[in-house]
Amino acid sequence: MDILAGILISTGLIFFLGTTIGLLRFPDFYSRMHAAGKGDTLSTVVILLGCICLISTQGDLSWILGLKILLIINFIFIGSPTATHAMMDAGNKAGAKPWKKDAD
Amino acid sequence: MPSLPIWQFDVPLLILVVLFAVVALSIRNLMGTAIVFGAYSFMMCLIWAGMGAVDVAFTEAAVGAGVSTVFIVSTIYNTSATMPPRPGGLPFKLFIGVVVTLTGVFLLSAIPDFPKWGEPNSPANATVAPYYISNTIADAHVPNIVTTVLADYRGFDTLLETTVVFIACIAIYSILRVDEARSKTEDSGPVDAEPHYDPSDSLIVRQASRFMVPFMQLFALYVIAHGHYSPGGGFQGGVILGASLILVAISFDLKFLLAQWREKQIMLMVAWGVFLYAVVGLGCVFMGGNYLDYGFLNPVLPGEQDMARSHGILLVEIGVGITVMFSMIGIHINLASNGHFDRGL
Amino acid sequence: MLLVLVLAIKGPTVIDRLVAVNVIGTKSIVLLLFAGILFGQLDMFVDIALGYGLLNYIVSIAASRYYQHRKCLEPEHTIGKGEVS
Amino acid sequence: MENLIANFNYVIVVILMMIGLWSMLAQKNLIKKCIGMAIFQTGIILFFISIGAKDNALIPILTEASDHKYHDPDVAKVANPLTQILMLTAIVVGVATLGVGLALAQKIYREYSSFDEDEILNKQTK
Repeated sequence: MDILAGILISTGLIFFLGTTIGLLRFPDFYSRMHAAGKGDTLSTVVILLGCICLISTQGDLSWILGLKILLIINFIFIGSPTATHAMMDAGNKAGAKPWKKDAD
Repeated sequence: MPSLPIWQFDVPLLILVVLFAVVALSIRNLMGTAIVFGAYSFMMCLIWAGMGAVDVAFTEAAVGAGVSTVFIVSTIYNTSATMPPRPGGLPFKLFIGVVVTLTGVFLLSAIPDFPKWGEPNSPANATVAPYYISNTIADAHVPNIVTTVLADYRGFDTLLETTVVFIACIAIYSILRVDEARSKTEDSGPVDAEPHYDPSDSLIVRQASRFMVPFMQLFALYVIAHGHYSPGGGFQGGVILGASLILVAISFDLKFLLAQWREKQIMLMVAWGVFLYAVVGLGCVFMGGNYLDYGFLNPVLPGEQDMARSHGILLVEIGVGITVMFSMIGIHINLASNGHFDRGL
Repeated sequence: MLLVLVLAIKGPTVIDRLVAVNVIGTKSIVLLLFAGILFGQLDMFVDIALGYGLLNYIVSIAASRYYQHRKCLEPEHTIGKGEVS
Repeated sequence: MENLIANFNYVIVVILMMIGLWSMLAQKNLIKKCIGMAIFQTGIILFFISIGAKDNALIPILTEASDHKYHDPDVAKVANPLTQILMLTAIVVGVATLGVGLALAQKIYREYSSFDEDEILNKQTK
């Protein structure tokens, strides 16, 4: 179980590294959003799954904790893409220009 | 065994907090300031958690993620986000800088007199706190010491703090509310040209909020009721309840919220919370005890004297929760609609 | 892990900061859970994380509503380099 | 260096208070003054919380687990609850006062359509 937790958490960290690199390196708002929206949600979910694996061996009440973390995952899965959508819409309406190759 | 101030966890966060504060204040666009201030509050929440103050962390999480940034954003929404660049003023800034630096040097010179970080026998930890820690179970059967101290041992303190929140809500009403708001007519136009409301946008946001809001309210009730055994209590639950209704106001429309809760009802509920708190205290006096001494309520409440204290704490927390919830909503509807109660953020 | 995000917070426009703050909010959930595991009392910290998971997206929705209604991008674009005073 | 780490929290407190004070005094923009007030306040909260922290202690919620005992707990093993409740209420009250400050700023903007202190003063003298 611990090995599985380690694998999941490190996978999540790799995804998160990709997210941050994407945030820093992508040229315009929309592609940054792309990196943040996908990578962030996925990495958080994977890390939280790893946390469930990590705690599932301790104590007899750990299934409640696991259930709560599953709830967190559920809410992140709903909330984070919604926020991404709202921000993307806002950026579109506010007039952020998409990046073109010959622009800069 | 991990020690409580986790140095590796706290020290980088403390440095980050200072960085965020500087960045937040040095951005020229006020929207940016508000958003970076939100991140600042996230960091603060992590610091409280790292120092073992889970209840404070919970409050900061609810307030920072749900409420305070929304207040700032709605204020900016009704005014303007730009800061025109001003030339000059350098001597003034230098003067202020000297003053602030002098203050800082004076404060820094006092540091060696303080006890070390994490000293168990410092004066703050040695006087009255050990009594609270060792007697909370015997007195009130509440494992969460913070709840006991909040509502029982220092009940007066919390009563007055709740009153302060109440007064702040009233103050905002009297400052911002305009007289035409009562008639609710459309032609009492906004003061500066506000953008028109577009009902066709953000269907996804509306549906997601429709899904999330019941869970938030359920969770908030859990937080209030379970505050005896885990972090939580009236303040946190009230803020989360208020934030859920603020989310309704944001994702649907302000009118949608006001159709369900009239402003008169909101003000009444704010007063009812404080009233409930005070009445519980008065009930103790009628039962022959001191003000806010819940142990004397045991003829009314189930259980022996210690369990009666526990239930009295629960009643008081509900009062706090009602006040905090409705004052958050009251503050939001005033700030978001610039006192007109017709449309807003 | 978060140090990289500090760079993101200095991103060029306001709305980029919004993205970065959203990411930071999600990551604080993870960090809170890690702190709970370090303390060995995860059952106390999981409530805070749950609250965060529920409330995290209010800020971004509020700020994006601001931009949807205003329909004008902030002058930080036009000022350009002079954004930090 | 050892001394600095041992008192690092106070250094940060002082720095945060300096930032808040500077922002309240030197910034001309009313909203930034409000935010400076909030930062000053978090400095004070940090002071209280870090004074209440103890080495090798756990959070102030008693459980039946490991070295916490339900009855007769070890006092040195539990963080100070008193400072925490003071600051818990201070945060909520702080957000209410922040709301009052923002409301005042909004009212001022309604009258003078500006957040800038100098402009407001100019319009008043006219």
